[in-house]
Amino acid sequence: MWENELFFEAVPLLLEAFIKVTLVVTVLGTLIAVVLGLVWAIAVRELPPLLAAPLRFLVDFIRMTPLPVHLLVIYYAFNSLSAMTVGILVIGVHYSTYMAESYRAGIESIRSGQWEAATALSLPASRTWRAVILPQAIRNTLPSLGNWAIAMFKDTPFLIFISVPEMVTRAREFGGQHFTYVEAMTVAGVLFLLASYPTAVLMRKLEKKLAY
Amino acid sequence: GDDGGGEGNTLERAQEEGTIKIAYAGEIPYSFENDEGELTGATIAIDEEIFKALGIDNVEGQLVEWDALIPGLNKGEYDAVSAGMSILPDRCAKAAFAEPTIMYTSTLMVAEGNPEGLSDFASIEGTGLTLAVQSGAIEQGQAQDLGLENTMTVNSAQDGMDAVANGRADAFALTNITLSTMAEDNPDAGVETTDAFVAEIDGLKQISAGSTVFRPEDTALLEAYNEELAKIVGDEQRFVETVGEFGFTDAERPPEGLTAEMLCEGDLEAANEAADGAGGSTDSEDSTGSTDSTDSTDG
Amino acid sequence: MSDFFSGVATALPRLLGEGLLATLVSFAGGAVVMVLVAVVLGLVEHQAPAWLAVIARVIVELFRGSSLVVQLFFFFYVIPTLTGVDLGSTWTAIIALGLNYGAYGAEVVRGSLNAVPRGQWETTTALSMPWATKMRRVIWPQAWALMLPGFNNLMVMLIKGTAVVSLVLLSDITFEADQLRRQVGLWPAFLSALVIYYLIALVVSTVMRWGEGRAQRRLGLGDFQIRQARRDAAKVLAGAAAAEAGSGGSGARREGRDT
Amino acid sequence: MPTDQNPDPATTSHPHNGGVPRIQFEDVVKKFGSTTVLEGLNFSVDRGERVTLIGPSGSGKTTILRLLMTLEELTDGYVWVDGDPLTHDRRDGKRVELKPKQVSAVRKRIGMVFQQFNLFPNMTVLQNIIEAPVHVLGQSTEQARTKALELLDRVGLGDRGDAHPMQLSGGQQQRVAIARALAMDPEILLLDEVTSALDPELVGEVLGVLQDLAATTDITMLIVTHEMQFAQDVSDRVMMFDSGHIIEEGLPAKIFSDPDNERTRQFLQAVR
Amino acid sequence: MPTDQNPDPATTSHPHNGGVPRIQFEDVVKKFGSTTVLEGLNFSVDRGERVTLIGPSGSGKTTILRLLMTLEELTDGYVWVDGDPLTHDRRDGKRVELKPKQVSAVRKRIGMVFQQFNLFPNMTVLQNIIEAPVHVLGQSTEQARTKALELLDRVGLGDRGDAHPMQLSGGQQQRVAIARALAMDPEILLLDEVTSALDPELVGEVLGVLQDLAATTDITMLIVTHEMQFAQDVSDRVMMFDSGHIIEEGLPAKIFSDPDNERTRQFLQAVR
Ligand SMILES: Nc1ncnc2c1ncn2[C@@H]1O[C@H](COP(=O)(O)OP(=O)(O)OP(=O)(O)O)[C@@H](O)[C@H]1O
Ligand SMILES: Nc1ncnc2c1ncn2[C@@H]1O[C@H](COP(=O)(O)OP(=O)(O)OP(=O)(O)O)[C@@H](O)[C@H]1O
Ligand SMILES: [Mg+2]
Ligand SMILES: [Mg+2]
Repeated sequence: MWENELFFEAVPLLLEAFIKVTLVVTVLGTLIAVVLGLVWAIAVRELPPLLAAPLRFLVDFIRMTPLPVHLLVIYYAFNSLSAMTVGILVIGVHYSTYMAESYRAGIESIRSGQWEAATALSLPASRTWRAVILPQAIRNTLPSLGNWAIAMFKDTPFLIFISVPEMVTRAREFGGQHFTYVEAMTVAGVLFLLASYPTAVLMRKLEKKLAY
Repeated sequence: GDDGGGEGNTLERAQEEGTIKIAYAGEIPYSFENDEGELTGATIAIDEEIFKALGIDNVEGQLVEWDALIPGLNKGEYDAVSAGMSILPDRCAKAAFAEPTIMYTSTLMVAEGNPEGLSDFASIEGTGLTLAVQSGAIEQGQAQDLGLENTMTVNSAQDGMDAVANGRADAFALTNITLSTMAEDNPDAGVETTDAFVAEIDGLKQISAGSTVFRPEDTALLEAYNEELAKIVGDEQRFVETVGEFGFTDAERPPEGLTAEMLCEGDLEAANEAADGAGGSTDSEDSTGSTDSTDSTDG
Repeated sequence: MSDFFSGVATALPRLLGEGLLATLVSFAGGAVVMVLVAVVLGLVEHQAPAWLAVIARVIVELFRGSSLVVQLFFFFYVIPTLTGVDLGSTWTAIIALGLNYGAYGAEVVRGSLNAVPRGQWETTTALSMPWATKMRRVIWPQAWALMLPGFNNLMVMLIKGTAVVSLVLLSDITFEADQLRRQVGLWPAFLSALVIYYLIALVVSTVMRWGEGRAQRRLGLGDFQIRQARRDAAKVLAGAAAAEAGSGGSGARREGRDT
Repeated sequence: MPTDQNPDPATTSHPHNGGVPRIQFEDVVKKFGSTTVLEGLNFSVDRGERVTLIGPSGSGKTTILRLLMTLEELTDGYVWVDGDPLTHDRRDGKRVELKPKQVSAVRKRIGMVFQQFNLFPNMTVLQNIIEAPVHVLGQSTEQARTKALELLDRVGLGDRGDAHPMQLSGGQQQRVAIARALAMDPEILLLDEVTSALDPELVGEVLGVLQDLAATTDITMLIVTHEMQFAQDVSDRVMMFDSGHIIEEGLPAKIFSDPDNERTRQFLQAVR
Repeated sequence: MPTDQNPDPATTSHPHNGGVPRIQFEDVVKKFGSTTVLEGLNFSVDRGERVTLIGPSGSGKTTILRLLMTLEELTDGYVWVDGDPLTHDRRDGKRVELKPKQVSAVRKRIGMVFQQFNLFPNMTVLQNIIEAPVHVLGQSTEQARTKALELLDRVGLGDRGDAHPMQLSGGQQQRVAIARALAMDPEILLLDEVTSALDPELVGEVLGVLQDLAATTDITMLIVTHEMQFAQDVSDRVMMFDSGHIIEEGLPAKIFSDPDNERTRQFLQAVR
């Protein structure tokens, strides 16, 4: 049933996949999501309604449909991209739609008094965004962004659908070669827990620290 | 899902119900679903014929990722794997293989016109070209044993062809029948296949044959199956009648004397002998050590 | 273009047949388990004695800390091998989805209990209400209104989560679409699938919002509080609830125990 | 400190005789983490007495009411209600925590009205009022309802029983909250800045109700308020707090017009 | 209505001569959705005048200030500042909306202090004050800083320039907010219940600063407050509102001691 040998064999293998693929995807995907998310949030607010409406629909559509389908579509539609590239792009864009929501909430959480004070001082819109709203909004948003990054990290196994060799894909391969998933999947699960729990605790600390 | 692994009485149960559930890997021309949504293919055709003879008229299929075929079999999701799985020592340790059903040769799928002039594994060695292999297929292990550097793993034959077609890989190694059929079926894909070859490692032909897989405890089912199988494999005409429509010929018919046991034990010498007929001989004395590892990453 | 539509026409029956069935069964079953798990774990975390709350917390962290895909494999292959308990494909999908999102849901429940104003907890103490009366009559109706937006988000996540159940051998919409890709082409197969998913999510979300509105009107909540609740829900989903528990929740929690 | 009355309550539980104070704080200590808010506080309140607590922000007034309502845990010391222990009893000279059931029995004699009203938003006004009588005291719905309508009349809202709290003005909500507290027939009523959250215009109606209550019942009241006129009108005694200590106490007329303590004088000037 | 002054401002734009009122509301209509809050309101305020707006909750006082600050959109009518149109101009008898640039030019003459202070929490006190002078008026940082320190001195916070708003008490925050408004050198200052969010103890310090301001400058002030003593001390004129109409106006001494209108009398009684 349980073979220690297989367990110890799987550890370095999956650790390597974890560092070389899972982490890389998470970091690059987060970068994409953080930037695109802010773009969506501001664009939907500032664009004229005729442009904002379709953009909002697109963002909502992506957010409300499954990641595996997005991965498959983009993977097959753009042959020249490697599976890894597709994985990073798609997961980044997918999570940017969540982060856009976080940014939006962060912006909305700024009390109307702040906008009104800016108007009362006749600050121009650009200055209001840059000096008053965004510094507060991003501060409010950071913990949420961090938590989405953790969520993305836990969704990297979805890349199994396009065979990006991240940790769980490798675990399944390893299991396939040894005709049992017990040890490999245990290792994968434990590695996830080891990585995500401390990060989540850190995020909570950060959140407390950032609260005004 | 059904009840767990069972107590080895699967044959009885299947005969009673008239139905058996098998897993297939969706590989043309072995076992796949056609455009009408019917389960078909060479191994399916053989199995259906055998099961019918055993009084099991209905064969239900479940498409399963290659890696998951044997784990799923052992946890009782289905009763047999009909995917033309190669008989390999590692696998025999975990599951029960029927006697050889079809012989395998390998081929390389390459871009149209074979720009790199590839012919077999040896022609790739040292070139740095990217070779696609299918996860869990025997070519994956062979490529590894040969120390080929740039390999990428794909999940299905379709993915492998796509990889070659769009340049993600320079070649894709898989069984000859599979790839030849695919190349024929997709004349616009811009791919072709090389001549079939049998990989040679340490001077020994890596003879391989595929068969249907059962759970180790289902000995009754296995024996009954083998009995019926022998009637088909032992009869050239019947064999070709059964699998001919899928592009198989007498060349894929297992030679008399080749047994699952030989392949399970990794006794390539015996296999080589059986394949070459009574007089065939091989030059290597102790090859078992290297061939054991054909399909695994470990030693 | 006509190729596209004839492709869609070929694909739809299969997507809407077996595929949709597997997706909906996973979703509906998962949703029921999710809500049950969320309510039980959330209540235990918020109200039970410390040792029990810690156990609930550990369960929540286990499921939130690892990945749904890992959990699916675990329930499907590992647990049967180690324990002999085999749930089969459909139940595995339902249980794994339900536990995974239920763990997030527990945070929604806990966060909502925390968000019930402290004054409400204190008033129940001032009126000497026993625990059951307090929860049933005062706290839960208010917390329920606050947690619905969170459950709405989770339902949509759950629908999307069902797209991985082919890993435990269910032929859901995603699986069927991937099969159909070879037959009808990439776009007809996958666009149809995406639209189906979108419509399911839309319907579920609309129903949930209707429920939200009803619950909130019952409390006489204004738009502001509803927006607030939505925002809290999103935050909770992203795993941020714990921080609030430390500050706002402690008072309410102590309240909860001493009666 | 002028108020250190300390009539050693040595026996476990007094009979409810007239000589025992309604409320007695004995050596009460309250800490929040490392900050000490009350440090050995002693005072008592007689039956039917109305006592107003004044003092600067943070001086501990609210904390005292919350301790009585068992909304905060006593760090040390004792609180006696009619001679009965509230949360901790002295047995053989040792401080023993009481069981929740015992606490609840004594607590039922105490009602509280909060600054933020805290009506239950998921119930109508009437349901708010009958909730506790029915589910805590075990009265029949009919009985509780009759009483509730009486009380609503008394606070001038006889016709609003079916309204939802959110449909009422702040002043009306607070009057319902008073009725709700009274529905439990408390012997003691705690009022913590009950008009601070109201628009200035609405303060009067709430104070009116309370003045009426003071005039027509003999409920013991502990009042925290910034409404000095009201405090003067209604209370028998004023206690001035600073940093958790009683720095001056006496008749309202005296304290408000001619306090002895310099700090009291400053405070009253600032608040006016 | 006693105040229907209506000196037809027929020309497009007046020169800034002394005869033109500082602020003039002409037939101002303001609706929120279907509820009409102001319905053809007319009044004007002279240069240097201090006018206090009183009236029950919901009577439209805040709305008037917000319209002047362009925080709400005018539904109909005109607002003139020194004879210049604020958001809408009359051209050939037609009502024309102005461009944001034009609005901004007039709005710069108006400053506002809010009930909730609304300091920018991400900036220090000093940054709060110099933000607008630097980025709106184009002053150099040095220049704005010198001025800001002067203003901070004036509101009694000369040493708190590097503090963050959250480190200050409510009263201090409100004083910073006053300094911030003054840094723009406004001709008109709008004050909307600037002490309502403060603890009673802190009200005095803020009113003190405003009294000083009234005594030493000639800024035109529009004040909404519940502090009647302050209103009486500081204002030249009091306008009593009810449901968006001016129901009485006059000298504070008169209005507060002997109002003509019954509604005013009631209101003042309730508030006291
Ligand atoms: N839950 C708490 N945690 C920590 N400190 C607290 C808590 N509640 C009260 N305090 C502190 O206890 C002290 C007394 O608070 P309390 O609320 O009793 O004052 P108060 O006299 O009612 O003041 P106010 O007039 O502002 O209501 C204050 O210093 C306060 O900061
Ligand atoms: N944004 C808004 N949307 C809808 N109605 C509004 C809005 N702002 C104000 N009102 C309504 O306009 C009316 C006047 O409000 P306003 O705030 O001007 O009153 P006020 O005299 O300042 O009252 P208070 O003394 O309570 O501040 C009220 O009935 C209010 O409900
Ligand atoms: Mg207090
Ligand atoms: Mg107002």
